[in-house]
Amino acid sequence: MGILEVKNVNKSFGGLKALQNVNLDIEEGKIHAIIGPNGAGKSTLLNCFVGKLVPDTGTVMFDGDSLLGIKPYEINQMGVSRVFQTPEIFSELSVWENTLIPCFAKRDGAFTLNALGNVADNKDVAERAEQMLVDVDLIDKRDMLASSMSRGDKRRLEMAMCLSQNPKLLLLDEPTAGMARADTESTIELLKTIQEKLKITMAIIEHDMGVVFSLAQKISVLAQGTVIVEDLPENIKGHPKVKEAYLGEAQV
Amino acid sequence: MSNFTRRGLIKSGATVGAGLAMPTLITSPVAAYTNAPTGGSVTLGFNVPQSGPYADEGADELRAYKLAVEHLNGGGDGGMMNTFSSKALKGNGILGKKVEYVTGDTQTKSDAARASAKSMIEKDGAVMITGGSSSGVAIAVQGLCQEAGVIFMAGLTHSNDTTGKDKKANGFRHFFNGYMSGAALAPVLEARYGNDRNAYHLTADYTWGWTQQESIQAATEAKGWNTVNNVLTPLATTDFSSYVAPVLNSGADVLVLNHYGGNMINSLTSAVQFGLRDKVINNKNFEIVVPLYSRLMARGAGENVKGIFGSTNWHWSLTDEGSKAFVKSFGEKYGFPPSQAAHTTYVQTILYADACERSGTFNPCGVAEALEGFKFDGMGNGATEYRAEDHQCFKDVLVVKGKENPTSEFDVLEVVEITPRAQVEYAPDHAMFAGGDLGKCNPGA
Amino acid sequence: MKSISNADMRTLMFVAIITILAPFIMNPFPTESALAQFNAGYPDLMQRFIIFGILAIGFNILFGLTGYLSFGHAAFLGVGSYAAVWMFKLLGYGILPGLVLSVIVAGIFSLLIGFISLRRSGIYFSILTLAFAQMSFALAYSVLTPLTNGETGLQVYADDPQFLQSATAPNVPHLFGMKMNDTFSLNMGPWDFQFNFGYYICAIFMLIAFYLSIRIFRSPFGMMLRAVKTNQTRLNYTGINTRPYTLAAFVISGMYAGLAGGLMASMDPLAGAERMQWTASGEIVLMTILGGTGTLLGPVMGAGFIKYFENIFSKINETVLHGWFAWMPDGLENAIVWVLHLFTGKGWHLTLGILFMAIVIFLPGGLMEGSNRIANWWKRRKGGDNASDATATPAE
Amino acid sequence: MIYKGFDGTMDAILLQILNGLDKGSAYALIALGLTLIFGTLGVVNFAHGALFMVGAFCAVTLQKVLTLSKISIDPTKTDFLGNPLKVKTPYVVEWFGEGTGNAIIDWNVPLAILVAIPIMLLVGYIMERGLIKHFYKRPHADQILVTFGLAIVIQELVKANYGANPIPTPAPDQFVGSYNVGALIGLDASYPYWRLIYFFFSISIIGAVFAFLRFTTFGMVVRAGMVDRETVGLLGINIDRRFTIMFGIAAAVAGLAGVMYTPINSPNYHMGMDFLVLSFVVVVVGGMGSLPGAVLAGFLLGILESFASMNEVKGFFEAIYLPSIDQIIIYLVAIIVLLTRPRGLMGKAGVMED
Repeated sequence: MGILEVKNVNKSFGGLKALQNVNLDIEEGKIHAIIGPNGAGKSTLLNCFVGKLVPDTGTVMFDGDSLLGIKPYEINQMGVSRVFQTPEIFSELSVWENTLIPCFAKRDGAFTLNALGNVADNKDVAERAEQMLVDVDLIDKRDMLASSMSRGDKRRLEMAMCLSQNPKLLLLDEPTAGMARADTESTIELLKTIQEKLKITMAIIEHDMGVVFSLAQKISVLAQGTVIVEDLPENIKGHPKVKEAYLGEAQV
Repeated sequence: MSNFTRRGLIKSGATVGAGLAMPTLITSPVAAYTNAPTGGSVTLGFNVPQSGPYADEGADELRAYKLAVEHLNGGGDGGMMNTFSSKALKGNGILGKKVEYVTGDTQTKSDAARASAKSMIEKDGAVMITGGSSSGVAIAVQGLCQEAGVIFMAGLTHSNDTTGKDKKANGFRHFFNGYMSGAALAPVLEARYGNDRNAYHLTADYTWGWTQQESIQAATEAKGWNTVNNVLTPLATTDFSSYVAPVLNSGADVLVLNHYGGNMINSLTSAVQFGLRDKVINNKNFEIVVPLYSRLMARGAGENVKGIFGSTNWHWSLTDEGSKAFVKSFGEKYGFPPSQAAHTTYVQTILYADACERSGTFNPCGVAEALEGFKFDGMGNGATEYRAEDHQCFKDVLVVKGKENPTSEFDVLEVVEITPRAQVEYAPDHAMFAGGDLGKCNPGA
Repeated sequence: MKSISNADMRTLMFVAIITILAPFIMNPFPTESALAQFNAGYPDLMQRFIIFGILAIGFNILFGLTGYLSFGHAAFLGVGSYAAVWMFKLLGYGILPGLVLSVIVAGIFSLLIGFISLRRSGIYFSILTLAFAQMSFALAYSVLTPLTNGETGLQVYADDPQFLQSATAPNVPHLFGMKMNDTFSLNMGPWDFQFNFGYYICAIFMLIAFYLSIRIFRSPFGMMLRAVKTNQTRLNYTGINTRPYTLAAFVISGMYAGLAGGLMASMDPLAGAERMQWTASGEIVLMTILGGTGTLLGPVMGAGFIKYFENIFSKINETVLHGWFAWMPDGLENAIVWVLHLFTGKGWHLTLGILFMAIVIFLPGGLMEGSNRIANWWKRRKGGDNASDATATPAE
Repeated sequence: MIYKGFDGTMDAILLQILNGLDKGSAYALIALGLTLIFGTLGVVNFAHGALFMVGAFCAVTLQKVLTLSKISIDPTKTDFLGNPLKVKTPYVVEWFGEGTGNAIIDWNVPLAILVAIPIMLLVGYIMERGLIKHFYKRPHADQILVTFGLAIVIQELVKANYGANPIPTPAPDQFVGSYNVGALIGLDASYPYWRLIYFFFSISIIGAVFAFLRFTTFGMVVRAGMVDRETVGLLGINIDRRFTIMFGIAAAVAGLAGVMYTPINSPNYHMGMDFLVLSFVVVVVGGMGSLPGAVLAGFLLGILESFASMNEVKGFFEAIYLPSIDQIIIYLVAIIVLLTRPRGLMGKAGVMED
């Protein structure tokens, strides 16, 4: 029994069937990759996990609770964090404030009218945030404006923001998309370290097979809206169905 | 007022807080009333719309004020001071003090008007405020002057309320009002259009519009007219077509436009465009009536005003000596004839100055006493009386109509009838004016 | 534990000192001098500076922090004024019940409007607030006249009940018997300084409001609001429900506006409907942008700037101009007066328009940026060698 | 009250539809220009109302120019001060004779269209190059402030020159009066000629703008630029230049709407401000960035506004405790539309939502 269970999920937009009978089981403590060619429905599926989309039929259970019809912020409060394809950070705020916000969200919940307290007085939150910045090696940049950082740094910041909440499940949407080789490598290292140190369950949507095979402990292949194979990485390589799905895409 | 030494300043600076607790002990104890003039001059506050839709009327009022100040200080040809029945003014200012003035912009908003009037009172030491081009503003400023203890001489304000339920002891109105418009117009309308008429009212949806409509309806119904409908139009309306269109099929044969300014121009234009004036309904020619005319504004309606009846406080084509003298000195100074707004503001300034002279003081209570019940002549409206009970001037009212063959751009209206004062007079406790309380004059300070 | 930082304390002290000394600062020119025209140190205008300052501070909590541009904030000002005047009518001229009610009523009103309008963002939100405010204005001006006294404005009449008005209490708005319009004049040689009780009451409220706004800016709540402005998506995926945050900001700023409205009515017990018109809302927006959006002091400066022009420049008429330039040869005098009179008196709007453009073109951060630049320039001039330090943090 | 039965009601409804289309024409034209500027340049133009007003004052100015007069003294008549009357004869009448001269003056408004097009294009060009250009990358708040400042300046300059009162600018005599539109479908509903012309004029302008965007290369590039400015720029197309022209066209559309509006309501210096807020409501109800949306919303709000002013409708709403529905109809509709359709009638996601 996994931490995230997806059963018979269907989703269509107008006449287009984006997801058909998707079943997925993400085990606790593992890195689970979801791959598939363009238009296979990966992002749609991910959006069903975070509350951005609601499946037409089927169930999505997280840690025993249904996620259907639950709003993104509630899902996050349940322990699901998300890293976006393009880093979503508070670009007009400093790196420090960027890190503080998720810590406050974790401590104070979805809404607290703490209008008269001083941010600086919240020592526990500050400690947590500082630790996270040290962990992702951004502590020197804490007073920088987030928008002025490199893309790799933004990704690390976003990761730190997600991790600071100590999520039960971390969703990563193509975390290395558009990155230079060096940045990709360091991101992979970072993710590995996190997994080893914190044992956080991760679901990764990824295009780059190099990344997938160096990280994933389990892989689901999505094609035309359905999961065609779900197996260990070594079995995915050379799997005929996968080859068929990726025909023309030479990475496999 | 005491002068402080530098040492004293520091001390008093420190005691500001204490001073506030007992202000009456320290505030200028010498003066018996607000802004008592101390030097050789006296300051009047001219508070007129200089921006917004009535800016041109405000500008004309301002011209008249300047002219009045010039005359009071002995400049120019003296204008109506020569024809004025009271001869107290000598052309040496007021009570020997040179008249100075400050101006401000009401923006035709009560807030801005009060701010402007307050600055005149608090900063410039104005002892009298005058002006305004709408009733809302006039009533708001009148209330302020009552509180502050200065005299308010209303400019162009036509609502019954100004000297009705919102009347104030420190406020005076020379201009006529909605009731008078109705009383003056109704007989003329009856004579021209008969007493079997169905009237359709379009009324600006705010206090002035309502009181005006009420007055006209009452006056015309007394002559046998029937009121088919009264439709309220939002103030912000610019295109009245959708209000005018239903008139055609309503069975009405007269349209009464209880609008002023831009509203009046636009509603009249729409009505004419829809061909209302060419219609024959119930075997009668369809007619349009604009109860309150402003020549300045009527120009904006162009050809459309021709032949349309309305009322006005004064018109430059009057031939009495006062009017002639005023038109002459205004026209020679500015190159065109004055508007009714200019006339009423000029008269108000002269009347105020005269009241000060006669009472020998600028004290609002003295001035008010001199104005109350004051009877005068030679100011363009014939024999006139400032009624003591409500501070409203009672005088003849002009019924005018849009001129068919104007000879110049100023020649928009022609006087049809001068309705005598007796016909437009009403009891101070008339239902349309009831509910107010003049209160006591407030000298302030 | 300190509630606010040293820098913020300095800003607050600075504002407090300026406010207390305003009667001196605003009247720099001797009363009889030609330049006295530029004096702004009379009670009404000083009260207005303060009251619109409160309004702008409150608006900035919404717009400056969350980026939600409300185009209907004047409605709360108007509602606050009406509430206060009704209290004067029903209970009496003591200002406290009026102020309390104005804040409460504005709070409830903004809760209703905010609850609906905040379902949308960006310009859709702006137009929703505009629509509500315009509806309020239209109705207050006409149909609701029994409640608002329409065109004339709501005021106290002699026959109003005033249940709590004792026989000895003053017949104008007062606080424990001290009248709002009491003014103490200090004559110092050619100068005349006016200390008005109402002004100082407003000033106290403004300082409290300003202090609270500093606290809000520095609080976790304030940080969340700034996060709303920069990235709502991330905030949602960080477990924050943004709606109650924006709604709280909306209501707080609505309550500020209500307080401003209540004070306005306390200083001058008449509430006109025009206060709620879109132009009035637009003015608040302009004040905030002009002063510097999102800064603490900027909106107050913007408010002062606009009110100064409205009240001072509109009064400079041709006679005043002729008075100034009387020493010149006639031809030149007339030429200069002719040019200047386009910009003053009835032309004051023109000057305002030009200044709007000039400020936004040359000082993208508003007046705050201007004053920071001056401060930096001054610092550089004073300490030439440590010029690199001159990029001081803005005194927000 | 005289009740005219079912026919009367139908007549009234027809009239109000016409009124609505007519009001809607003005809204639609202004909103169209606003959307063009917003869609192409991403600029919130608070000076758009002022452009409408400038257009109207093109007609006023032309009228002043045409009536420039030679002044001769007529000693037989006197003016209001008793001096000999100065008689003004327009030069146009002097040159072309009584008949032609007066006809030219009479046809001032249609002639003004010809004058207004180049003037408005130029005004738009100068505005874009001189001011707006520098604000593409600035926040919307700054754009609002600067264009609002510009609107005030333009307005005050017009006021300084022409005064604050409305200036009558009538339509040619041939178009005075009304035409029984209702007769075409067996009803009785006369509608003023000029208002009918205004409606058809607007329709053709709107049609022309759409055709221009749809069928010319220029238009296609601009439409592409509206969708994705950077990509089109990368293709080596000078999109900025085209956007400048687009701004000129938007100004011209607003200006023509203004010219043609003058006979309906005498123009004054703040007529632009009167329309500004309404046209923003129209644009937003239509959906930011959608041209068809702007036009649709313009006509829709125009018609609803007209119907709301009918006595029967007002009476109905009064009966359900919503008095003065005509005061608030536009705003009420805006609220309802925006709450049911998040991005207005035809708006695109992500446009001006933050």
